[in-house]
Amino acid sequence: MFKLWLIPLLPFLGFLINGILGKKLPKLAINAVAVGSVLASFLWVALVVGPSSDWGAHKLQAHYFTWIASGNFHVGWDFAVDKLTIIMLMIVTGIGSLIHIYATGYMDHEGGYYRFFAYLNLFMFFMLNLVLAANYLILFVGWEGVGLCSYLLIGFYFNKKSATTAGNKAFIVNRIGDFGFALAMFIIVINFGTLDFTKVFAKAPGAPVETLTAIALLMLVGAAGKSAQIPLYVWLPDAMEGPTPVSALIHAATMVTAGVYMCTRSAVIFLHAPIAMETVAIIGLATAVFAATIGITQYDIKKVFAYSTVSQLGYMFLGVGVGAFSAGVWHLMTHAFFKALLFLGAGSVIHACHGEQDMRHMGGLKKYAPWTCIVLACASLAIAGFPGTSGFFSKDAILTAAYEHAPWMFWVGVVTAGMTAFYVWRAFWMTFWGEYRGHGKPHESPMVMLAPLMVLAVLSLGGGFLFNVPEILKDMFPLKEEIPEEHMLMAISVAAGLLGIGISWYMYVVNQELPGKIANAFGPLYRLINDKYRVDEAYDAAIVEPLIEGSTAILWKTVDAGVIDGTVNGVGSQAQGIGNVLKLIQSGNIRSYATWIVAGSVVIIILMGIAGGVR
Amino acid sequence: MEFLVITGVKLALILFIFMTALAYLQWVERKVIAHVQVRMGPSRVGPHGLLQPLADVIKLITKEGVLPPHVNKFYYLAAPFFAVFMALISISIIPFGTDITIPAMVIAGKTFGPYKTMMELADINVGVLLILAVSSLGVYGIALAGWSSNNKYALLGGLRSSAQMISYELPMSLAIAAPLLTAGTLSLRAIADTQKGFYFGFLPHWAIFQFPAPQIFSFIIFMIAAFAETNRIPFDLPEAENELVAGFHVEYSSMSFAAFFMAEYANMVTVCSVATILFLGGWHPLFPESMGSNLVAPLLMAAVGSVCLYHGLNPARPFDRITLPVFAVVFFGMAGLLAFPPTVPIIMPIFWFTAKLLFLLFLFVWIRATLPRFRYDQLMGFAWKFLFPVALLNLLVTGFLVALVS
Amino acid sequence: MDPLFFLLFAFIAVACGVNVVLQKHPISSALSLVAVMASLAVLYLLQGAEFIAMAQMIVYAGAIMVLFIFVIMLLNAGTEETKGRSWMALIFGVPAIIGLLGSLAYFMQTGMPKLGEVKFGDWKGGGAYEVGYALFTQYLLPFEVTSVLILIAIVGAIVLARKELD
Amino acid sequence: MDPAQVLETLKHGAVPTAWYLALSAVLFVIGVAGFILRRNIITVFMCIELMLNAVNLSFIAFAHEHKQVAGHLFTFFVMVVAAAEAAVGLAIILTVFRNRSTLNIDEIESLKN
Repeated sequence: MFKLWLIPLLPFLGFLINGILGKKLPKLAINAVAVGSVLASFLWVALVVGPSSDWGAHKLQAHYFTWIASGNFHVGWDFAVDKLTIIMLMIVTGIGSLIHIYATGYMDHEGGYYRFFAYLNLFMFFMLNLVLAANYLILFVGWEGVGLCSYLLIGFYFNKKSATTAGNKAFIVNRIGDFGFALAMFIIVINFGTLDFTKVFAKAPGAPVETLTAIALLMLVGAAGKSAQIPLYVWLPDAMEGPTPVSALIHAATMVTAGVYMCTRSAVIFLHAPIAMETVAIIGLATAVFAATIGITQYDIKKVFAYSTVSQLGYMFLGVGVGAFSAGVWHLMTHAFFKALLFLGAGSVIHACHGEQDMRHMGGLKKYAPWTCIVLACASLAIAGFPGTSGFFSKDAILTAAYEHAPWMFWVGVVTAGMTAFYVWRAFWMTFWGEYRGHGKPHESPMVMLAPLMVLAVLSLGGGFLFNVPEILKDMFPLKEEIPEEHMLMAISVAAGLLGIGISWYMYVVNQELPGKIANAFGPLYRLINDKYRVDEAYDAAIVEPLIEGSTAILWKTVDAGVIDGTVNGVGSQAQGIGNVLKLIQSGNIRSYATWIVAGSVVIIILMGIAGGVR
Repeated sequence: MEFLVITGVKLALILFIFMTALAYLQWVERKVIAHVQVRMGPSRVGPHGLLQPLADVIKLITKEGVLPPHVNKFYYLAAPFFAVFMALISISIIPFGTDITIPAMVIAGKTFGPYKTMMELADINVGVLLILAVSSLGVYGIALAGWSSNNKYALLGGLRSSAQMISYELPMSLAIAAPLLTAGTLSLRAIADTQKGFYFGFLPHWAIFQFPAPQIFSFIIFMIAAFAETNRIPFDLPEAENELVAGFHVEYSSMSFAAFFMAEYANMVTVCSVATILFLGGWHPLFPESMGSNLVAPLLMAAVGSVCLYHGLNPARPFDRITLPVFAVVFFGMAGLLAFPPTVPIIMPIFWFTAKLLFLLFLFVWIRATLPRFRYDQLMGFAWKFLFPVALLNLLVTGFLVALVS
Repeated sequence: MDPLFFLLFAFIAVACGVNVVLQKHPISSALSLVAVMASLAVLYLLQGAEFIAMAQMIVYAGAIMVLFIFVIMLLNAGTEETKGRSWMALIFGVPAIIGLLGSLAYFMQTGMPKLGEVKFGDWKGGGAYEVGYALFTQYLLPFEVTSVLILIAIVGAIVLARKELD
Repeated sequence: MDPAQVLETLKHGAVPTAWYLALSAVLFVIGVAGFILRRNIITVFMCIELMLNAVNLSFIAFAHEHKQVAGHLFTFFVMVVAAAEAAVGLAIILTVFRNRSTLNIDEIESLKN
């Protein structure tokens, strides 16, 4: 056997050791435990599970114990591995290891060092659970677990009010999504009587379309919460309050892609619910455009990348929605490479600028941090879809599929691609070109941080050649036939990307007054976009405020104070009245109590005997 | 019917040998302690005081039994016999050797046998539990004796002993549980049989060496607890003569007094037998037959016989000229019996069992002659704060190792 | 032999049980109770419950009752005072006991379904292996809960019995 | 009845399970009687143990009747609970005796009304 339990257990042991003993351990030991456990589980996946299960030609199932047994309904602690899982495992453990290594350098001077790594390992445990799950409930355990870790890590700097608020926001918004997911599970249980993937997918094609649509839409709500899609995307930009490695690992590479993974995993259900598919595609596309426009106006380097993440996740959903599941997963993978690189590079930049995150106070860093500059250039090329880079392949696959589905989706996607290239390169130019505008003297990051960046840079550039995901997954999701316009479409999207790069170069390197003029020309629109379309404020006014008001007026003042307290007090006084009578029986003499008991049992025996209850 | 007769015969044999052995155990104890203290020990009655036990028994039987006026008569009289009863009961399930077959005999024209029987009264499959149960009942004898004597020293002795025996019962049970994990049975005979064989051809398969979990710590814990259970030095608080005069048996005299001593020695033999079976491989020899383990016994006897013969021929005292050659003849005879091929399979297991038993008994006596007594709070603290956790840990480690290997 | 053994030990059990109630001195009661428990252990053995029989001896006779005797000796409890204050228990209690015994006897006569017979050795499901197996698989949770219960009892007993520190 | 037949039954017969249950009932009632009639708190406590034992006997009898080991396990748990109960109960008795210097159950009745 492949001992699948080993994969999540190793990080969990790391969590236990660091979480319990971490305060007393030296930093070196914490590093060894945290990095070693994740690395070991990566090696186990890469060397043992991955190769020997033949990249999942057969599905490997393992049952560990029955968790819930209630009538006919059984949920086991089951793991399963197929090709999709192997890809996810490789991404999660591989990028996880790199980011852990990076974090040992990045978090070197921070307080709560052991706590950080304990949380990070716990996150790995839950994420691997999510990926390995063989039924929805285990997946849900991982799902909730990563949500918890995300909350803990966003609020890692708990002295900062904004960080704890952002943590709360992420947690609460995710609850809405989880509620949807839980409802989806309930419907599955009611209709199919089980939560096991294999059984559900075997029964799904025969189920009524309405049921499947309901399930798929509710799942989409869950996925939208976790993967930050409209309308539940609001938490992700705020989540950047967490340390940068967290942003890279959880809020770019792994956790936020869980929604995409879940939809891909449930492909059978989605394929039989066309309306839901259409909804997924439209939501994905809308999110992609929407977030890209916000990204253009932001000045905080991490916020730019955060909106970029939302936008790219929209792309993945677009892929899923138009039926190109494997393209979605491919983009998930390449996105994990280059977005992790972007975030880690941003971390390196922030590190270089002594904690400054505003791009207006950076600039000219290519002189001070050449390596960071080179790797970030690689990542920016990849996300812009420069031919030959990893992003080019996956984005192209999605766009081609979108064109087949509906040409207008392709055109919107191309525009978004152009915007993406523009704002990412805008960030690049603002950071590395021109003169240094910040304070202090910037410096290059240590080798322990740069080494993972270089690995990721190689993956970002060559990831498309190295891992051809649709080819790997062709057993699960058949390859699409080539269409005649393919080369033309490719050229168009590459042109859009190059155009975006070119415009940004013109605006932020050649003619630096231009951005300000444009902003002035489109004053109200610019301010609206810069304020992220004021969605947060709208949510506050529409949902949060009424909720607080209503709770105060109805639940607290009326229900709690009036009904519940009244009932409790009334019962109390009534009981006191009855007790005053009954206390006469309580003589304090144990033997008379015993007599009462015996007399009572005689009565019961006689009653049972007469009723024939002795049998 | 045959079963009853065979059991009766075995009962009589075991009782006779055991009672005699108990009497002589006291002689051995006095002699060993004397020699540790560079004294002679009993030497007047019989050669080397060998008839001393007999004289003691006669003295104790013929002495007047004093019945103090203030005692609770029924319990006062019942307690010593209860103690002896409980001490003797567990000897009935202790196997001394392997199965034996009594060849067919013709008596008065009828053919009897052949009979196959075991060298114990009963092989029950919860034998270890019975030993524990009986040893836990042993405390009643002492507690009742202490209480019914209506004497404050006796009462204190009884209280101390009940507390002590309850406390040491725990580490003892835990120490017994550990080898049971490797043996996988509760029958004493089966446990001894799991310890058959040798590692690398010479290291016996005994529980104290056994793979995967050598029970050496269990053995040590068991022996310490056994000292306390039998109220022996260094744990003889209940009868500490300089604190409590004589503890729970201060009011007793003559045969009822002797009964307590008998119970103490019978308990010693029982716990040593249990230790032999659980930890030291029962009747299985120390090294394989191929290396000549069967020759040890006859050679030993022959050597003892030779020494006797030598001293008989060169007597230090005139009486030795007669007695020592007689002993020499007896020993040579035993050597011959032990080397006689048909009897070897029957006698050799008994020899090895007895040898191990005697070694452990010697340990008891040796320690009595060497160590001082514990203070009472030290005694309880030792049981609860040291022995109990260590036994628990030992059990945990053993269980873990066994689970790991299986 | 089975009925013979049953009758013998049932007689001992009942006689000693009556003795528990009748004896004036607590120690006599306690020893009678030990005898009841020992004869019950024999009856358990007759029904093939060898492990429980031994556990009965070790736990009840060897531990619990020793504890009782220990406490009786410690408190030096003498014979009971016969004058009591609660006549209530006597007036209502005796009829209640008779009612209990009578109703039990009556309904066991009339309402009891036909039950089987017990012959020594006809069922061997009560050995240490079977009990242990069931204990550590199906009944693991209750077992663990009782271990916690015992821990609580130990702590409680120590706290209660400790002499006041102030 | 024929004496020979009685002897034969005694030697080779089997015991009806109902006899065990009857014995259990008798012992239980004896325990109840002791509980109600005795005044010494320790004796009362011992009568509780007697009742527990009576119940255990019927557990064992039913285990044999149904050929299931579950009854043995219930007995086992009853023993464990009895051990815990004895430890705490006797500790309570010790405390009561220390404070009130009496073991008479009728004098310990302040917990009333």
